[in-house]
This record gives sequence, structure tokens and C-alpha cells, in this order.
Amino acid sequence: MNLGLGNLFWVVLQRDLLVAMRRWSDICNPVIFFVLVVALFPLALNPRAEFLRALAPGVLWIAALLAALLSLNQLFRADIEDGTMEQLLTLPYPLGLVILAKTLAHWLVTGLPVVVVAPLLAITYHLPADAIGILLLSLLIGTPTLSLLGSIGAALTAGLRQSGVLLALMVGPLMLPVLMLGARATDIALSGDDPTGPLYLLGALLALALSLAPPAAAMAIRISAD
Amino acid sequence: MNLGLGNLFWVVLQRDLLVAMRRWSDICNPVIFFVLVVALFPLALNPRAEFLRALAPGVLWIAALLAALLSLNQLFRADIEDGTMEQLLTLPYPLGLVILAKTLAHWLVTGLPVVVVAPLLAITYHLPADAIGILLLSLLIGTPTLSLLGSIGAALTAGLRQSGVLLALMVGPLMLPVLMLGARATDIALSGDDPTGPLYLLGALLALALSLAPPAAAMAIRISAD
Amino acid sequence: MARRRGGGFREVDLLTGTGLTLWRGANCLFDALSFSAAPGNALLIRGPNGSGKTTLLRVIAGLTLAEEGEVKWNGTPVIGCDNSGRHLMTYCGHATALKPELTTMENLRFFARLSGYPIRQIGELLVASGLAACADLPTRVLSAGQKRRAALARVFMSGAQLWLLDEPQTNLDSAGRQFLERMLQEHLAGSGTAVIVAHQSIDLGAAPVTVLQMGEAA
Amino acid sequence: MARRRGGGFREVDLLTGTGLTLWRGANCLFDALSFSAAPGNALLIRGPNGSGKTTLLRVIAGLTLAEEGEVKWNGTPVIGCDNSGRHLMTYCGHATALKPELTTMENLRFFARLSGYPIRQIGELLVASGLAACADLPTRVLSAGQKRRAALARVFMSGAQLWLLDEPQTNLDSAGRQFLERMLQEHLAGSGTAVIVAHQSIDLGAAPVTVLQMGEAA
Amino acid sequence: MWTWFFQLASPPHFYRMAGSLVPWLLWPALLLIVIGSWGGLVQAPADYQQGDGYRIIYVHVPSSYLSMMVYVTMAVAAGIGLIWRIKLAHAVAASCAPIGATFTAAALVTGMLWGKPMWGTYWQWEPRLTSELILLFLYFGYMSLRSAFNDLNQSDRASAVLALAGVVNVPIIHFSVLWWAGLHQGPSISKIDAPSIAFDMLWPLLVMILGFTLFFLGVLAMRVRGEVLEREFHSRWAQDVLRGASPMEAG
Ligand code: HEM
Ligand SMILES: Nc1ncnc2c1ncn2[C@@H]1O[C@H](COP(=O)(O)OP(=O)(O)OP(=O)(O)O)[C@@H](O)[C@H]1O
Ligand SMILES: Nc1ncnc2c1ncn2[C@@H]1O[C@H](COP(=O)(O)OP(=O)(O)OP(=O)(O)O)[C@@H](O)[C@H]1O
Ligand SMILES: [Mg+2]
Ligand SMILES: [Mg+2]
Repeated sequence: MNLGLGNLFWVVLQRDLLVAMRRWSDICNPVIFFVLVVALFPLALNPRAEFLRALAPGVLWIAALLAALLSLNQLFRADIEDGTMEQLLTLPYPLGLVILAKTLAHWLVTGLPVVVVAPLLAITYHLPADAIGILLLSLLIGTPTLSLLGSIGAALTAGLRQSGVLLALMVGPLMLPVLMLGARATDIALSGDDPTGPLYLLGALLALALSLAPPAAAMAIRISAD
Repeated sequence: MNLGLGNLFWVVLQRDLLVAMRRWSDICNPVIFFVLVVALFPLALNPRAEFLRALAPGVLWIAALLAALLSLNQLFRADIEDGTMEQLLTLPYPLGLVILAKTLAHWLVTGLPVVVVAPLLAITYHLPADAIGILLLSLLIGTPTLSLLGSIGAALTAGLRQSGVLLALMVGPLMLPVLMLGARATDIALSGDDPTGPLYLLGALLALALSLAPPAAAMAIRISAD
Repeated sequence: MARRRGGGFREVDLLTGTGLTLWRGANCLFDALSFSAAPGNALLIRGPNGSGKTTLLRVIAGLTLAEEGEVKWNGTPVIGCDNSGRHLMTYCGHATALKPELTTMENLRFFARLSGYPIRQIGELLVASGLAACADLPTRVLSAGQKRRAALARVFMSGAQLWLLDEPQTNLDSAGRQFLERMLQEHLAGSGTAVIVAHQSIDLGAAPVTVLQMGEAA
Repeated sequence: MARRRGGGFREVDLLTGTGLTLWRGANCLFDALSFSAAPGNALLIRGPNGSGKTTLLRVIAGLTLAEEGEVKWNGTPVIGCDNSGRHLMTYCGHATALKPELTTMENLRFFARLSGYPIRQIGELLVASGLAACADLPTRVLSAGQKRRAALARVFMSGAQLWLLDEPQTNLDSAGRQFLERMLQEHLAGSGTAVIVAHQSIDLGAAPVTVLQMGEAA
Repeated sequence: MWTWFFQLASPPHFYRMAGSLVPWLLWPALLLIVIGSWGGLVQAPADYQQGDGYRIIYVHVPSSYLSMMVYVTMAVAAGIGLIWRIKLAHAVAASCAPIGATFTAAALVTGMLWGKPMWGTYWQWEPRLTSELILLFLYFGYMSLRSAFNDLNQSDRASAVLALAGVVNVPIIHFSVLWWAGLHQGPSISKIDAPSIAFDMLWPLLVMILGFTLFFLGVLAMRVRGEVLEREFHSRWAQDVLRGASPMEAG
């Protein structure tokens, strides 16, 4: 078993991306869901420009959070059901690294597309350009944190059936600070102030999640694969 | 095989409710998800009373729709995975009726609780009492339609893995008229006008869905169980 | 473990397949395959892994469409959107059709109510299948063999004239296999019909057995 | 089908379980169970359905926690949050660990890269396991027996010294069972260790076999 | 110290200890709550702004404080159980959840009842209120996760991970009044150096808090006893207990 750790990370990442490419709907679905949620509001509500603009940071961030929640459900599920997880668990490698690779693959496939289309949708909500920049930045820092936090919940519920909503229930509260900071930063930018405060905090959360979530998820997955 | 059709309906309904009761989180989760989504908006946005009041019909209806979408994912999935669907498919009974029973059980377990807590949340959004009444009524007519429409999508995607978002994508557009009418009715009531128009339309949609969705879902399920 | 059905089967209780053809990708699983099985007979489908046995059984059950040809049971085609042709047929595939949340008893009770099997006799059946101790356990926790036994108990309860069993011996210990064989012998002796996919040998007693050998593996 | 590993095994390649106790609900699956298996030996776990064979195998793999007692492999406990104790052990349960979306080849290539098996030899292995025709099919469409063969090919590729196999003969035809037995014999002859759960008979050639009989079913 | 700890962690021992502890917790709790209620409802003067309406504080503050205290207890117990694999700790964590959820619900309800006269609305989407609601959800999430697994061992460990991850919510609740300007009262009694509340009003509150805490510990001990018995159902001592013998005789 002469596989370096960097190599291990790469092999797992590559495999997960390959699986995702085979089911291209994996890549499209979260982002389309995101667009759907964002598009629903002007339909269900009054679509006046200033109203929409005030709504934009909240709606876009909430939609991003919901898209993340929904797709997280699948993060480890397939691996547990088809027995791949048993194999990964008995490998002589640190499990946290495997989990990190899987989470990164997941973010690349589901989170990144959301970050990319968000500015386009923000334009339809009449958001000014500098606020869009901050929105983009906050999503770019915030959504990986969402994926990482979600990986803990996904690991805990991967063996269960009706996990979609249970997962939302469990990690929703954990994701709340990210949501509030992200929406806050955009809101501040919208009112013309300096949003670096919340952005730094978002960065700190990302660093925290990056170091704590993979081991926690590793522990959780050992339990749910039992 | 001397089981009457009413009896068949009842046997299937009863079994599904029993399964749901065994996992009581099934019953709590969609409604808690609903509460979570409704609670997120005031956090991510500006929680001024008049702003929230204007937001309320849209947010409550969108949250109800999302809760329905999320839970629909599971409607037939378990049955296909554990082989129960093969058994139901080879029964000498009309499949549409079985599907109708399963959909009803699903609505009782996931839709009804949402309808019940919605008025409470509406209070927190400072909605006046008569608008709350209309909201309740529109949800009561509208959410069964959502479940019925969703059953078609759930049937089509039940054999697939990453179906959550695909389902949202497929039935989301179908559910849109329900959402718009429901939010509209509440909105009209909020501005003091007569909301019977959209409510009648909602009723018509329910009747339509009730007669068309079960056979369509039955056909779909035959395809995805192949 | 007395059978519920009173009388014997009618003369038309005949299973026939004619000219069945099915391709999967570039593999022809079967080409113009025909067979028939009369009441009291067993049709044993044999063949190497991947030769299309499971697929054929699903075609017979009406769960999968053949590209050409037709399967008839009691003179009516099994395929079609009405379920009338499926009358009195039961399929038991790799999946066990047990709800993990419900207990063994509750699971079987559901199928008993669907097929009209007397609820009071389920207890007896559980004893016969060696599941008495698991009656009140959620089936989620059962072992692989226990699940298989419960699935076989369901087949027995269905009271169907035609049994379609896909590798029913999977995961069974020797006592379980004996239970299966006893059940099958009784079914065939009561002039039922059975189509069985099996890799291992299976003792069907005095019943006439037709072996359907499927082609070489792809 | 040449083995990748060059040298033999060290003397310490010993599997021991001591005082293992596990309750499931009100059933005691095993109580103060001990066993050991030396290099070149096979441990055959037998017992009726529901007697805890699968559970024991998962305990040995470190996938399930025993309430008391300890399993050691090479002198280190298999349980613990670091994976060092799992060194060179492979588990093959009821699930096949194949991604339905990937082809057989892609699936095996992933495991080959994880275990350092030469990618070039996968083709040979596919031929030996009778899967040559399925190499480029997504494993979703494989038959039950073909999936099992692919899972066994993975076991072979792992190059592990300890093989843990749960009913490896499931769904296999006779050619498949022969492939399995040949593989096992070769592994044992190369002084590997194997723990096998089986209901059917299995021919392990000249290797010394210890039978571990599990208690009566619940 | 350590031997004592491990002895305590042995289920039969704990069962017996907790059993004898329960009356020593619950009776004083009752006494304190009666005294506190008397002090709060009768002895304390009416508030010059709020009249008698403020008296709900004597239920609101203790239950709010306990809603968080119980969560911390639960998380600590879960952490101990997870790290040192002590089943008793898991039993403690599992028993905390419904109690904590009840206190949280009580805090929400009393807060809402108080909010109507004070703020003119039952509910306001405001940081402290919202984070308290989320705490309720966390309790629900914890309990539904527990019930979702079939194996006790598994649900113990899985729910422990969740309890630990959710502990970040507690400081958020506590500091939310400082971090975000909302409607809710700032710290008035927890500022130990200079409590901004009259002593006549303060002492019944402190008595109530102590009473509620003892009540919590008493109920916890009772619940853990039940939980331990259920878990050790197959063991000899549990069978003896169920047959009516004392667990000590069983060894
Ligand atoms: C649903 C509504 C409410 C909720 C969820 C709620 C929640 C809480 C919580 C969680 C605490 C404990 C804070 C801590 O120890 O850090 C608390 C304390 C307190 N609450 Fe409320 N509250 C609500 C309404 C009210 C209202 C309407 C008032 C009165 C105006 C009030 C007055 C207080 C006071 C005086 C304290 C003690 C603060 C201290 O000294 O630390 N609360 N509440
Ligand atoms: N899309 C496809 N393209 C090519 N081959 C396919 C496709 N789908 C299925 N097959 C092949 O069809 C066969 C299906 O066989 P089936 O599952 O019926 O086999 P079986 O006889 O039941 O085998 P087993 O004994 O292993 O259960 C397999 O050989 C599989 O490889
Ligand atoms: N929560 C529980 N309560 C009671 N019994 C349980 C529980 N969980 C599992 N069991 C029992 O534990 C046993 C698990 O056995 P296991 O799956 O290890 O059996 P096995 O020997 O592999 O059987 P098979 O030959 O059928 O595969 C079963 O008898 C099952 O009924
Ligand atoms: Mg097959
Ligand atoms: Mg087993």
C-alpha cells in the first residue's frame, strides 16, 4: 500500500468527479434548483425593483443554502449503500483525508456552479455591480463552509432513509451563521458601507470548518456505517 | 383475492401510515423544515413588520412548496428499493388506486402538519387574522394538489439516485400555478379584497390533479420499476 | 401450514412463452425462446451468470417488456396496463419486499390482507419458516437469511398458482433450504406451477421438472 | 493471474479474537468468543441463519464495535480511529462496492490504484474472473453473479494478507465458484489468511481449515 | 478519585446511587420553587414600569437559563461518552434531550406571553428569540437522529457527534443580545458586579434558578435510571432489579 497521501486525495477526488460526470444531472440539478428558488420569489411576491433589491441578498443566500442542503443528502449515501464506504473504512489511510476529497468533489460539482450563476441572477434582482462583487465573494468563501459543515450531517444520516429533512434540521442551525454573515456582507455592500468585517468572519469560519469538519465527519461515518 | 377496492385503498393507506409512525421523524421533519425556511428569511433580511407582512404570503407558500418537494422524493423510493413495488405491480388490482392511497398517506404525514403550523408562523410575520384564514384555506386546497403533482415526478425519478433535485426540476414548473394562486389569494386577502377567484381556481386544479395524477403516476412507476 | 385454497386448478392454468426475444446492448439474452409449464410442473431456469435468467423471470412476471414474443398465463398476456393478466401470480426477486421499519409480523400481515390469507395463521407460518423469534423485530435488523425466509413466507401466503422465484436459496442455511423445498413440493403437489432460477440443486420431490437452459454468458 | 506480492508473510500475521461479546436487543449473538487464525489457515464460520456470522465478520473487520473483547491483527487492535490496524485486510460483504455508473474496468481501476495493483494486469484479471465481456459495461446493468465476480476480483487485487468474505458464493454459477476456490487456494498457499462465512461447501484444497460454529439461531 | 469515578460509571452502582439521590434533589427543588414563587409573586414589589406583568420573569429566566445549561450538560456527557466510550455518559446525554427541549419550549412560551404586553407582539424575528428557537430545533434534531437508528450503540455515538457540533449555538444565544441589537433584555442579573435589578426582585429569581436546577438534576437522575435499566436489560443485575431485589445484592 504505497500510495502517498496526496495521491490518495487525488485518486478519490478523481473518481468522485468521474462518477458525477457520468450523471451530469448531478452537476446541473443543484444549480437549477437554485435558479428555481430565486425565480419563484418575484412570481409569488410583488416584483417592484426596490423591493426585489432589498430582498436579493437574503433570497440568493437562502437559495444557495437550500441548494447545498438538498444536494448534501447524497454526499455519502451512495457510498454507504453500495458498500464502497466499507472499503474506504478498512483502508490503511486517514479517513479524514478521504472525506475531504469527497467533500471537495461535491463542492466542485454542486457549489461552484451556484457561485457562478449567482451574479447573473443578482442582476435580475437589480443589484448594483459592487454589491454583486461582494455577493460573489461571500458565496465563494461561504459555500465551501456549507459543504464542510454539511458533510458532518451527511455522514450522520447517510445510513438512514428519510434523511433529507433530518439533515436540514441538523445542519441548518450550524449553517445559520454562514448565512447571516453572507447576507449581511451583501446587505452592507448594498447600502454602500464596508463589508470586510463579515467577510473576514466568513473566512475564519471556513478555516475552522476546514480543520474540524473532516475529522468530525470521519467519526460520524464510522458510526453510521456500523 | 377477494379484497374490495375500498378495502385495498384502506390496507395500503394504513400500512403507509404505520410505517410513517414508526419513524416519527417522518412526520416532524417536513414541518420543521418548513418552519426553518420561514424562520430564515427574517434572519437574512430586514425584519421590519410591514416588510415581513408583504413577504409573508410568498415566503409561506414557497416554504410549503419546498417542504413538499423535499419529502416527495421519498414517496415511492423506499418501495422500489426494497422490492415492495414489484409486489404492488403484480397485484391484480388497479395500480392508480394504490398510488392514490400512498399519496394520501404522504399528504397526511407531511402536508397536513405544514398546513396546521402555517397560521402560527403567519402570526410571527404580522399577518392579519382574515388573511391568515385565507392562507390556511389556500394551503388546505393547494398542498394536496402539490402532493398529487409531485407523485408523478416521484414516480418517474424513484429508480434514480440523485433524484431530489431532478424531481424539483420536473415538478417545480407544474407546481408553479398552485404556488402563484395560493400566494395570490393570500395577497388579495391581505389587501382587503375578495380572494374567491384564485381559491376556486385552486379547487379546480385539485380536482384535475385528483383525476389525472394517479393514473399518470401509475404509468410512470411501471416504467421506472422496469 | 395448511393451504388456504380449497379446490384444484383449472385446466387453463398454463404458462406459455412464445418467441421471446430480448437484446440488452449488444448482447442477445434470448432469441425466439419458447417454453410452457403446466399445473403441477416446475420450470427450472439454469444457466451461467449473466445469461439472462433474472431478465427472463421479470419478463414472465410482466415487470419487463420483451422486444418480441409474448408470455401468456391462463390464456391472457401478462403485459398490459391493466393488472388482470397477473391474476394469481407472485414474484420473488432479489429484493425482499420487506419494510425495514415494520416488524416481521406487520410486514406479513400487510401481504396477508392483500391476498386474503387468514391473519390467524401467520403465527403458524412464522414457526414453520423458523422466524418465530423474529416476529416482533423490525425487519431492518434481520439477518440476510431471515429476510429471505420472510420473503418466502410471503410467497406462500400469496396463495398464487404461479410462483416466480429468483435464486430463492440465496443466503439460506440448510434448514431454510429444506423449508423452501417442502413449500415448493407442497405447492406443486397441489397442482401449482413454479418457475425457479437456481444455481444450486433443488429437490422438488415427485413433481415433473422441465429445465430451461439459458445460453452461454455474455 | 500471478500474485503481485513478492515475499512471504511475517510470523506475526496472526488474527486473534479474544472474549468477544455482543448483544443485539435481547439476543446474545456471541459471548466470550475467542478464535485465532495463523498464516495459511482458513477460518470457516458456519451456523444457521441469524446466528451472528455477518456481525462477527464485521467485528473482525473493525466495522462494528463488540461490547467486550478485542480483535487483533498483527498484534494491533482493529478498532480505533486511526486506520493503522487495518493494514492489509480486506472485507467483502453482501454489498459489492461497485459504483453503478462506472464501468467494470473503471471500478476496478479505482481499487487497483488504492491498493497499488498494477493497472496493466486488470485486463488479465477480468478474463480470469469471466468478466472480459463486461469490462466496458456500467456495473448497474451487470447480473447479480457478475457483480459478485467483480467484487471478488477486487478482493484479489487488494493484495491483502487477511481476506474477510461474507458468503462469497452467493449468486455464483459453478464456474464462478471455481474461480473463487482457485483464488482462495492460491491465497492460502501464499500463506495468506482467510475468514469465510459460507452455507455451502467450499473446497479450500490443502489449506488447514478451522471451523467456527456459531450458536443456534435466535 | 479515579476509582470513585469508574465505580460511579458502573451501571448497577450508578443505578443505586442515583436512586438514593433523587429525593435529595427533588424535595429541596420543590421547597426552593415554593419559596421562590412566594417571593416572586407576593413579596417582591410590582415593577414601576410593567406592573405585575414582569413576574413571569420568575419562570422565564430560570427556564431560559436551563435550556442552555441542559444543552451544555448534554454535549459534555455526549463528548465523554464518545471519547472514553462510557455508556453511562451516553445514557445521561440521551436523558437530557427531552428535559432540555421542555425547558426551551417553556422559555419560548413564557417569553412570548411576556412579549405581548412588553413589545406588543408575541414574536419578533430577533436574534435571541430566533437562536432560542433554533436550540429547540437542535433538540428535536438530536432526538430524531437518536430514534432513527436501530442500534443503541450507533444512535449513542451518532447523536453525540451532533450534540457536540451543535454546542456552538449556545454562545450565540447568550451573546446574541450583545452582538446584534434586538428587542430582548440585555444582561441584567448576570452582571455580577452591579446587578441592575432591585434586591427584592432579585433574590426570588436566584432561588427559582437554584430550584429549577435541582429539579433538572432530580429529573435527570430519574430518567437516567430508567435509561440504564433499559440498556442493561439483559444483564443479571437488571433482571434482579426487575424482579424486585436490590441491585447491590446482585453484585
Ligand atoms: C419568545 C420570546 C423570548 C425568548 C425566546 C427569550 C429567551 C431568553 C433566553 C434564552 C434568556 C437567557 C439568556 C442568557 O442567560 O444568556 C433570556 C433571559 C431573559 N429574558 Fe427573555 N426571551 C423572550 C422574551 C422576553 C421578554 C418579552 C422579556 C421582557 C421584556 C424577556 C426578559 C428577559 C430577561 C430579563 C432575561 C434575563 C437576562 C439576563 O440577566 O441575562 N425575555 N430570555
Ligand atoms: N445495457 C446493456 N448492455 C449490454 N449488456 C447488458 C445491458 N444490460 C444488461 N446486460 C447484460 O444482460 C445480462 C443480464 O442478465 P441477468 O441479470 O438476467 O443474468 P442472470 O442470468 O440472472 O445472471 P446471474 O446468474 O448472475 O443472476 C448480463 O449479462 C448483463 O451484462
Ligand atoms: N436490535 C436487535 N434486536 C434483536 N435481535 C437483533 C437485533 N439486531 C439484530 N438482531 C439479530 O441478530 C442477528 C444478526 O445476525 P447476522 O446478520 O450476523 O446473522 P448471520 O449469521 O449472518 O445470518 P445469515 O446466515 O442469515 O446471514 C439476527 O438473528 C437478528 O435477528
Ligand atoms: Mg440473476
Ligand atoms: Mg449474514
